[in-house]
Amino acid sequence: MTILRGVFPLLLALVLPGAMMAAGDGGARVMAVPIQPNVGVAIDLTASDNPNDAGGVINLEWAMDSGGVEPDSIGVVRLDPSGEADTLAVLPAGTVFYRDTTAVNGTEYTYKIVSYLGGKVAGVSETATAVASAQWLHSGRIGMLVILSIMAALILYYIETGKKGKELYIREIGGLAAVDDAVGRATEMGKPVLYIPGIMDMDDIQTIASMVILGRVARKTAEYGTTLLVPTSRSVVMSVAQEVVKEGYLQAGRPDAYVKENIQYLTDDQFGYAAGVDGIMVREKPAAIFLLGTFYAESLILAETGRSVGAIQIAGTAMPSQIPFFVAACDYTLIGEELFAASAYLSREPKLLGSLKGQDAAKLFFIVLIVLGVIASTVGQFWPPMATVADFLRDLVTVE
Amino acid sequence: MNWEILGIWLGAAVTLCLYSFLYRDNPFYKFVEHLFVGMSAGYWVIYSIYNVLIPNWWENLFPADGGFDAIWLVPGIFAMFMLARMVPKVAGLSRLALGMIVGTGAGLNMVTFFQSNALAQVKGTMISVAAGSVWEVFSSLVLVVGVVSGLVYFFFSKAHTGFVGRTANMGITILMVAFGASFGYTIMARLSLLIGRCTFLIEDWLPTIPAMLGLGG
Amino acid sequence: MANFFQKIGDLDRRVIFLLIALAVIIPITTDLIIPNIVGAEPSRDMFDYVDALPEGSNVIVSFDYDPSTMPELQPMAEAVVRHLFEKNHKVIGTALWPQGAALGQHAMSTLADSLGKEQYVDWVNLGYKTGGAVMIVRMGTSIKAVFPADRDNVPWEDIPMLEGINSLKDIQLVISLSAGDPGIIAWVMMAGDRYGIPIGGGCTAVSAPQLYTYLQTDQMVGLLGGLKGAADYETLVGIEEGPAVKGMSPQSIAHLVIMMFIIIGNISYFSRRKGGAR
Amino acid sequence: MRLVIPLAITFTAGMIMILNFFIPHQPFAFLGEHLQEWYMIVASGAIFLGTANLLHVHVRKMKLRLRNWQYSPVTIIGLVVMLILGLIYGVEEGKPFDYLFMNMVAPMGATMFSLLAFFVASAAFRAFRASNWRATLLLSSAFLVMLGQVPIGAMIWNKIPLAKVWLMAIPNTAGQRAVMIGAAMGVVATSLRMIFGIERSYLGGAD
Repeated sequence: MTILRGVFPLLLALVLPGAMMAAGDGGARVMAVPIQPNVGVAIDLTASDNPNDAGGVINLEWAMDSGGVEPDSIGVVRLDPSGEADTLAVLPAGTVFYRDTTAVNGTEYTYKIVSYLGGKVAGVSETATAVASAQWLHSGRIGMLVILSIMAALILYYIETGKKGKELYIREIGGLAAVDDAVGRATEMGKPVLYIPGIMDMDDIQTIASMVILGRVARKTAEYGTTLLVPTSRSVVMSVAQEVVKEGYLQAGRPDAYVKENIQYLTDDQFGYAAGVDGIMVREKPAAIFLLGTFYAESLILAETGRSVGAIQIAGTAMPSQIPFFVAACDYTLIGEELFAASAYLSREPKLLGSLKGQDAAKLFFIVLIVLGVIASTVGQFWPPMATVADFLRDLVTVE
Repeated sequence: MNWEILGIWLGAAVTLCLYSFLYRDNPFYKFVEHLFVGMSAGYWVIYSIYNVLIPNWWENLFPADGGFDAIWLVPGIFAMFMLARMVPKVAGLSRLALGMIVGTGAGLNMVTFFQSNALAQVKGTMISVAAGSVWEVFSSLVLVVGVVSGLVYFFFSKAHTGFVGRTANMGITILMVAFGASFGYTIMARLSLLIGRCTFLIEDWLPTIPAMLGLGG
Repeated sequence: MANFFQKIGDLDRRVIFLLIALAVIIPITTDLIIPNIVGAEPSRDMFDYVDALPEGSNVIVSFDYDPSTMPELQPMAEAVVRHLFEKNHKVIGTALWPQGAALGQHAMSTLADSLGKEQYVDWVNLGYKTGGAVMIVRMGTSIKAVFPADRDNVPWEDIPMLEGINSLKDIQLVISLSAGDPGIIAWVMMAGDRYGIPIGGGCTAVSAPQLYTYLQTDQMVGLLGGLKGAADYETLVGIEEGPAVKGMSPQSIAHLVIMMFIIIGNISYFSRRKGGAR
Repeated sequence: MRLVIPLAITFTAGMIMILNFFIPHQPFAFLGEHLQEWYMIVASGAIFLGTANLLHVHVRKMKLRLRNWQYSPVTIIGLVVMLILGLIYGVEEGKPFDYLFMNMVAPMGATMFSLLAFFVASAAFRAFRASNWRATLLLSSAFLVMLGQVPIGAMIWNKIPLAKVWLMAIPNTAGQRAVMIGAAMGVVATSLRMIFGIERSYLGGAD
């Protein structure tokens, strides 16, 4: 490859004096030159800037002329403005696409495809030129930007109204109404509360939501004087959980009751963590278990073991594949979005309730969008103009 | 010493010890559970060093062709902030690292969830409900009504009474059917895992027992 | 008796564990085979479609998987290729996954040997090409442009069975055995929706639910989902003790055990309610 | 006041990640890509925090002779052995670290995973009771799908496998989509609250 790079401009200059000159002459189109009469050459070569990137990339596409002898391989040759040629790649015959990722933004390059036969250049395609550039807005994501902006505006607007003290309603959420009871029960029985924040790290929004709920639960256990155990599967989550629980105990006026060692890291390993938590369950026999966060296959391993020690279990996750197992094995399950509503529900803070109202408005927007899309698609089957509307709506929600 | 057979025995031993948990908690399970936690924790530390810290950080900080890329000091400093938690005096610095982790995660999650969990699903639901046979029309209707009523179930700021209540009820109904189906469907994959372990014990481990006895006797 | 049913609702779960273990261990140790029964399901649709193709049809079988999903997909590959050979169709192997080409080669060459089929006359393995969906679109206008030679570098022109095949339009059926992306979805969207080529396929159990929607909209002629799909095809082709049918035996028994427990649980629940002992 | 800088960092990092998605131009492309990698490095570096905690908890357990302290050395030895073997011999195939991973850690993981086969059975037995109409629906659709998964379904009625396909393709898809769209709204709202510093309890106390 490196040898080719060095040798090739020379080779090209030898066999293609005409082409080199033509390029230098001011971009006159060069006809495809089959040097050996019968070899297949690339035709319809196009070069274009790769869209929606930070530049530096030019896409080349071509077709192979199917008449004639199949070349052994083909090469992509780039000429920079000074006319210096560079073989970017040698590709197997039959390739019809190449991406030049070494272009400099703003420089006009000329490309051609050469066909090799028996180690020699046997044919050359027409040339094509392109300039790489960077874009300021991703054209395939404008629809999403618009919708996301609307949603964000709605949510932030309702948070503001919430702050201003407008009375906001929130419906009953079974699993959350039971939090007090669960902690109370553990207190009566003199057994600990076990809080499992899922197996993902702090960058996961479900873990973040779980940490917020943990703060509320910690305050309750502090008030009731019950032990709270938090085994985690991530170091950062452990750190955050320690902070959050400490703060909860502080707010409840019981900073002395906070035991740092009760919030411990086990292992990053999914099933190693499950084994460890199962062990804690059967040995500590918690009376209440919270499983809130992101869970994968370990969900049922934990929930069934928790069930077997007789704990009251409150689970919640937005992982659609794991919800069925929590529904089957736990007393209460927060389904999907209910997990994210928990902090608002438990704290009744106006700004958080406002955020919930904003989420509802956003869902209403989507419902309207779906209904419109369905109507347009259905009517569009019989009345073409409506099909255009349906296509427009689908384009709007398409993200590249 | 035959390392391969020893490996099979190690694997079989830990497998059987872990399965003993199904009967009840016992010293064998406790032993292997503690071993599992320790070994896997060690595994992930080594994994992080060799698969992230060295290639993604160290080799960027000190590129192979010599030199020093100062910008890669930034993550190093943030990681130090995180580890500062171990020293009570400067533990507060870890908040800076946490801010970065949570911010990056929040921004990234927001766009990816919005793209693949919201928009892609909305798009998939924008279908014609008048195409094909009566059965297909019915199916399409169930799909659309299911998605919409399911979303209504998640309304928090409206009391679930009247029309909203009836729709939300329909939503939770569809959700229950979906959860049941998903549960029933997954059983097969879970059984496959057990079949895999049993096959290991029966076909890989059991045949080595005579050999071990032969060696011993 | 009623008392028995009331009590059994609180059955120690270790009894269930024991029965599940036995349900799995006994078929493995005794090579027990539970006969497979194929209902009116997508695997039968797929079999019927292949069966009804006129003799000598050109069928692309795309091996879009790798060794990690072999337990589910390799039995499908073998059953499908056997069926195609037996019906004297021409089998054109392709692969959207790099390692699929070798797995396909293994299935096709072994079966060809035992059924007396000849390479380049009855079957060819064009091998792997990168590009996924883009490659399929290109095949819509010229297959040869994508595969100038087969996996062993034999030029297209020198392969007799490919004479007269130019684009996907000359293909009567595409069967994609798919472990993910790129796979069936790419074939359905590009070859199926764009060029109207009938698409069938096989996939892992995990990805089947997502593909079932294509059956509802008739974008696929049939689908083999997971081990059961593979076992169905083995049964329909007449392979009696195929790997998939064998693998289904512990599954069948264990499923039966679980269903039996669900029924017992409910009988117990209702007899308790009747007895007022809630 | 101590929270101002962390919150500013959260805001900046969050906005960079969002803008990076919509603006391909520099510097957002550069910042976005790097931030993700930096996050990975910081999170990986933090693993020492967890390891130190694990050691601390078990050493303390042994010192105070807490219940089951006899097993703590097992965890510590397992951890130390893996660390030493990994650091000394490397992680290549055939090395002691890889040997212990392949023959102990991996089988332990696979075995824990396979416990699910037992737990789905016990959960199904206990939970699938027709106590009310919703539970009845849950139970019936699970039962029907299970029947459709194995030959006995087709033996009872040859359309049962089709019913499975329909349940998975239509109601299951509808349910999953509703959950996913709803959850996405929760994620967007929670992320916004994080980025704009409206929710800050994860940073612990101190205002």
